[in-house]
Amino acid sequence: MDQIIVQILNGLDKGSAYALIALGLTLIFGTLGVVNFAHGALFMMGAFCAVVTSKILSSSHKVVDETRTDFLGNPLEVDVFYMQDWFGETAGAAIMDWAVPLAILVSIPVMILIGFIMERGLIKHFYKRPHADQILVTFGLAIVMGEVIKYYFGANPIQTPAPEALSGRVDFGVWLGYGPNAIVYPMWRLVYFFFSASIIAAVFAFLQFTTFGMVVRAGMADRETVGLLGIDIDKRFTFMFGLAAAVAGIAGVMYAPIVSPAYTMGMDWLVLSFVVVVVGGMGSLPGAVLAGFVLGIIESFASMPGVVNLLPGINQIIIYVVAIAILLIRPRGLMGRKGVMED
Amino acid sequence: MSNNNVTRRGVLKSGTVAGAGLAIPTIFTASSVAAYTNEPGAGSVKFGFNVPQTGPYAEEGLDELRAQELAVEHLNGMGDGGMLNTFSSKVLDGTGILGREVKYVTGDTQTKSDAARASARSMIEKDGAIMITGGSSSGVAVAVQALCQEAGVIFMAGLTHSNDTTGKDKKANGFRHFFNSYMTGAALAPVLAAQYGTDRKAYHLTADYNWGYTTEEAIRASTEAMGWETVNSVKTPLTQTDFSSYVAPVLNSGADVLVLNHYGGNMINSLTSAVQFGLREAQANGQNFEIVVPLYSRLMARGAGENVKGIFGSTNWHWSLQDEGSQAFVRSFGTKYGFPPSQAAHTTYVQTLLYADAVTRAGSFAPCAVAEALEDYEFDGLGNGKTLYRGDDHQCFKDVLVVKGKENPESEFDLLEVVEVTPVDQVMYDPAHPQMGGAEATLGECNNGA
Amino acid sequence: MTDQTTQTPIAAASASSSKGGMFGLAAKDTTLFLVVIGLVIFAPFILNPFPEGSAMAQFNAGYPDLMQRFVIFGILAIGFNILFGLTGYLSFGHAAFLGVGSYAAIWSLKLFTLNVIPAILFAIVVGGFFAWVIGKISLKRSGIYFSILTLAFAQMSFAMAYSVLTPITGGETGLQIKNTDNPLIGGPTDGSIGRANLFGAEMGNSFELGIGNWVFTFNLGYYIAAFAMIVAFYLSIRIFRSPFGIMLRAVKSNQNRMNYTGLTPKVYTLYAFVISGMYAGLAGGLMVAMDTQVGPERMFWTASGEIVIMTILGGAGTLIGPVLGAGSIKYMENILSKINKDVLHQWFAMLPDGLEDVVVEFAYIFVGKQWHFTLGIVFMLVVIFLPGGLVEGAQRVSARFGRKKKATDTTDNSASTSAE
Amino acid sequence: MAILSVKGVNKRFGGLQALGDVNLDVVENTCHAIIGPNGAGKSTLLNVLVGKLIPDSGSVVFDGQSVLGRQPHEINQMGISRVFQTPEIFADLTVMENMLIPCFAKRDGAFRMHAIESVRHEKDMIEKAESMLAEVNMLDKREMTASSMSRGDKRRLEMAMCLVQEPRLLLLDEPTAGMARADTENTIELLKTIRKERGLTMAIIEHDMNVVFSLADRITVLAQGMPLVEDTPDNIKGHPKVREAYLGEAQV
Repeated sequence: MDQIIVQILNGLDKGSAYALIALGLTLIFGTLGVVNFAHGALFMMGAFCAVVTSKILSSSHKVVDETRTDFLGNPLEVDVFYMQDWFGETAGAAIMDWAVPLAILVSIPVMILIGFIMERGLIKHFYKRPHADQILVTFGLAIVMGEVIKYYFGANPIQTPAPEALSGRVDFGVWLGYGPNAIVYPMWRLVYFFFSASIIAAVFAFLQFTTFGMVVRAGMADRETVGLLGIDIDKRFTFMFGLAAAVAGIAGVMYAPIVSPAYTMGMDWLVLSFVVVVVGGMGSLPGAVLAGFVLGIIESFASMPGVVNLLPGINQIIIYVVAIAILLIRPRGLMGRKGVMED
Repeated sequence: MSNNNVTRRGVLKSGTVAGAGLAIPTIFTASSVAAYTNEPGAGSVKFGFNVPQTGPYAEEGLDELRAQELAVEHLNGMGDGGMLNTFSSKVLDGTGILGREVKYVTGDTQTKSDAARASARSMIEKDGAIMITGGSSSGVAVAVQALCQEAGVIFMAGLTHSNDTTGKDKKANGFRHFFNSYMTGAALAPVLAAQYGTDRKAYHLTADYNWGYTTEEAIRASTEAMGWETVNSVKTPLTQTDFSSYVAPVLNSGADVLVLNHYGGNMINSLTSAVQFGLREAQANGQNFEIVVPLYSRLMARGAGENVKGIFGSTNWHWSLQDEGSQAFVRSFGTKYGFPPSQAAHTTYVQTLLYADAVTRAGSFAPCAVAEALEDYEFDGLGNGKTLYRGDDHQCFKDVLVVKGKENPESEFDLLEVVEVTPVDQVMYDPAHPQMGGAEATLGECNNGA
Repeated sequence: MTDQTTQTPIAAASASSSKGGMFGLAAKDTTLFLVVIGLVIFAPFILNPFPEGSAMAQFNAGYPDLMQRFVIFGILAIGFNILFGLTGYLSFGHAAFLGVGSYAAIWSLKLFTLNVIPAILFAIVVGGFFAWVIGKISLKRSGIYFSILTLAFAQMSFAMAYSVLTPITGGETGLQIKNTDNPLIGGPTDGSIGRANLFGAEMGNSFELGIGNWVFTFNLGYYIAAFAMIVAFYLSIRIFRSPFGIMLRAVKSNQNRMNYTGLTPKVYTLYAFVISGMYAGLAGGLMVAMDTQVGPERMFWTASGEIVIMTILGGAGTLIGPVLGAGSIKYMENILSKINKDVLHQWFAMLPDGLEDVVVEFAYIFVGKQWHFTLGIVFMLVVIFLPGGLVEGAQRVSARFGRKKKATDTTDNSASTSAE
Repeated sequence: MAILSVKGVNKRFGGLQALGDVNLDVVENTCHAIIGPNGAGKSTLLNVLVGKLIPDSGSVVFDGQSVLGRQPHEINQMGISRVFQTPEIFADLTVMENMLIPCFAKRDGAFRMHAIESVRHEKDMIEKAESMLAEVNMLDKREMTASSMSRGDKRRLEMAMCLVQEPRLLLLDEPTAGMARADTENTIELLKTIRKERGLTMAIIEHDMNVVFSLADRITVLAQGMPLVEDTPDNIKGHPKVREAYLGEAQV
């Protein structure tokens, strides 16, 4: 039982990553009618916001230490961090330690800006084009984004740790009446889950309770009608693209300590996020979130040693098996609307 | 196979045909000029450097490429000569190979066997490469090795650690300097037993593909021989990035050691997950919980940062080695590029020199002559101490380094410290060892091609 | 090659039998077909325009491996286009059929005979059967739901082949012919490694023609693959122009009307799916025949995506577009990735030193290890500026240069609408 | 003799009784109109006839065979063609191709693997399509892409596509909806001519009473899913119940 609780936690954790990306994809698809293959790349850009922030915060200058030598036998140049120069040893170290949470503040404007540029510069010309063209152009963009990151940061994953204070573990079992150490869970993963859950809630609240959100929802239901009302829906849609990019970006920042960012991340997430969106049902925001959590939890269960040893390879294919089963039972995924991308 | 892969580019480029006049078509027939595939002309000889330049192993590939370019420089007498000065064989003198200038072409394997073979074929068919070297995964190594066997060129494997490369998939035209899973197991197990005791229960997480299988098999066999017990083993998909659901059950499984048979990105992410779940500080069965990473890559370990501290593993070579050869290599590589070379760089550099040396000793570029010169060849001064290129399976036998993540690194390159140099006798095995495909696996006949 | 249109005018019943056509094709299709045959036969010349040893020789593509890849991926894209271009059903798992075809072919070579003909036939059958099974299930849904179903099946095939099916597929290291293989008919007896052949003639057999500084390679394997592609292309023209082809376009246009016209769109689509699966199987079989090895990454989703992109890049729904798309992607992959700094320095050696370095650094952003970058940019540029793919580009060019000729030609055919 | 006979058909959608005990006989070589206010169940009835909906109870017999449980394409192959309220044509195809598809469907059945034969060699089919096009005055548009035509032309094309199949029963769902006056007149004329020449059986749903009274031989009035009356046009014109139903609608 304790193992099942742990796997549910893992599932919620994975699920919240799936859900956040799927949510952004659905926002873009639902409002703009654009299939965005570059969404995984936006997630990656977010993760690299964390990397960049951490690099900037730990920028340093060299001081030669005559007592030690480097690998070629020359005097060793030791890095001295500006943060520690300016704010003192402890405070400077603390600032560098909190790079990832600070990166959220950086990522929001950066990602919104990237979103705006993408939408105004590229995507808006593709509203009326076939989905296949949208796929090709955004796929090309995803490759370009990945290569730019590779050019500057290399191909290897870059470790971006969570702050010391949040990288401990919580002994969950004690709260639930198990003995100590029965269910130990990393704190950052809990932070990640609650953070994602609040972002999802915030997006829903925003769409539900603001006038802006209402117009956007109306636009998702029927774009032309809203256009006829004389509302400048395009401007709102541009903003929606920025919002979706920001959601993907924040998700990426928070995910960086869990899986070290690498330039291949965008492509790694691309297929999975589309499976989640489609299983949820095209154009349905609650569907995307639900599918994210369902697939996350099922995947976690399928990865349990007992299950894997019983059915070898099940962990490799479980996502696809579930996706196929759901699509065959429910023609439009969990909560899809009729007629959306069915032809 | 009379007229297979007839390619005469080398001849042409050296100018012998160029003067034949524009109007007269020349038709080459099978046995007219060359005795073997891509026989070089008098002026130069071309190597094919086939490494991953895109995809997850791109950094290792690019580091291999740097080392290969360095090797070419040294062979052609530029730079400081690097390991040529420390190599036990002294036939290479910096004037190219057999009086020919060394040139090279590069290609991208993308860490996919199809792309790697396409790239290698283009080097052989279009550029007239006489030898192919490089690569950073066993799947690619096995695929390209088979191609080179077929085409009649020599393949000097790059970073490939699976037993299969010189085990069940060995080929007469293929040679591996890098060590393998079996050697890792044989070298690592005694150190682990000494450090952690013989009463240990291991839990394996294994990447679900050939390299993972052979590594798990080797580690299990060696550790179980030391008295360890294997409580469980779970296969993880190659494409996995978040290992939480694999790592979470480990602590309550009764195990007290976690073995991560993962490489590259898999290793970084599974290790990160394991550390996040507190395995490094945990207690189990009254002992400290331990994590083992059989195959370390320093380049990749950087991505795991602090998490590697104190964790044992093995590596083919490390820049901090103090022998003359290693020092010479680190010096010339570091001077040229500004950072120390990786084990991938080292192995391809050495392979390139070994090939050049074998050609010189054989006095011919013919693959079979080169292969004969390499077989059962003993050498020293290339960074791993006394080394034997065994003729039975074309595998190098040399000391194996057992390393540990350094507790107090002095620089971003200073991540591993060498704990023990396992002597070569301890990692020796019979060519027909069951882990190597048994008696059934043979090298076959060497192929000169055309 | 400007008449790449799916809608050819259908001659009036009273008109005399089609003029000037051969092979049962209309005149325009015959021209196109002959042009393609010519290009394919003379590819060793056309693709090797630069003399050996010259700086530009880097751009030569006339060596066996790449020529084989051109035609094999051409076949794959032609087959995919029959499904996607005509019915509009976007399969995102087509690489699976390529993969199973390849596995089928290599097992035929390993166990049955080293002759490539049975291997290729076996690959077609297995590819088609696999397509039938997956199509039967996936076609229960349409649109993106169909795409995701095919993607899911292909990814499952990849994952299984890579791991649990290792005994059958060789796993990560794939399958090659070994000296221990002992095919039923005619394997080598001397313990050497068997080679794929056509009644004894090996695929690697080539002869080279040197004219001045040029070398042209004529490779048996290439011509076998080229023959297969010509047949495949011919069949695709016939399918495009057949009642069946019209039905497939009707599927794309209006399934509801089809139903109420007494037709079964799903059955037509399934047949198109199986046909394109057989094309993929053929491509897979040929790949193995030319280069006797299979790896599971041939079935990874990126490989499926590549097929989609080839087709769209060239021009979906046009006859020749997919072949052009396949050729350009394979060209970039194999040529651009091999240009390294050393090569760039050779090219720009005539520039003054400082400038040379700057130019080389800049050029290096687009080639070598960065070739993906160029690929991404090309995708974007093509789709932004040439919505109809490369075929539309060709049409625009020929429209600009060939206007005069067109003017005299209009009486012949005013209805040659642009390709879609 | 009734070629189509609907008996006691019921259909509920949740709490809504869409069709309640509908009986209807369409006699061969007549035009039977079904009229009624919005929501009367006309479209539901049509969907039952073509196999898109399956009724909860009752029977629909066409030419001695039950159509219930058959797929739309099977019902079409039995001889029922349908013209839609908004023209359903193959918009991306040329007019000629649009015409050939029903010709092939008629000749080859629901599926035939005729992938190698060239369309150009199907002289019989082309001839048939051409003569039908000539009948609807569209021969000059044979190479036009269907989507580029006017709505009236699309409607005529759809009708031609149905007629070329020589259906034994033609179902028309508001064939003149949204048409200009002149187009409506043309359509009525076209239908009349075809009836005269081919002896076609038709069932028509229509709002435009002008159309109904100029074509129909018998009229069934539906209201709230129930058949109100069935009679000849002359008798329907002054029927109080019909007035009530329509006036009721007008007041809403």
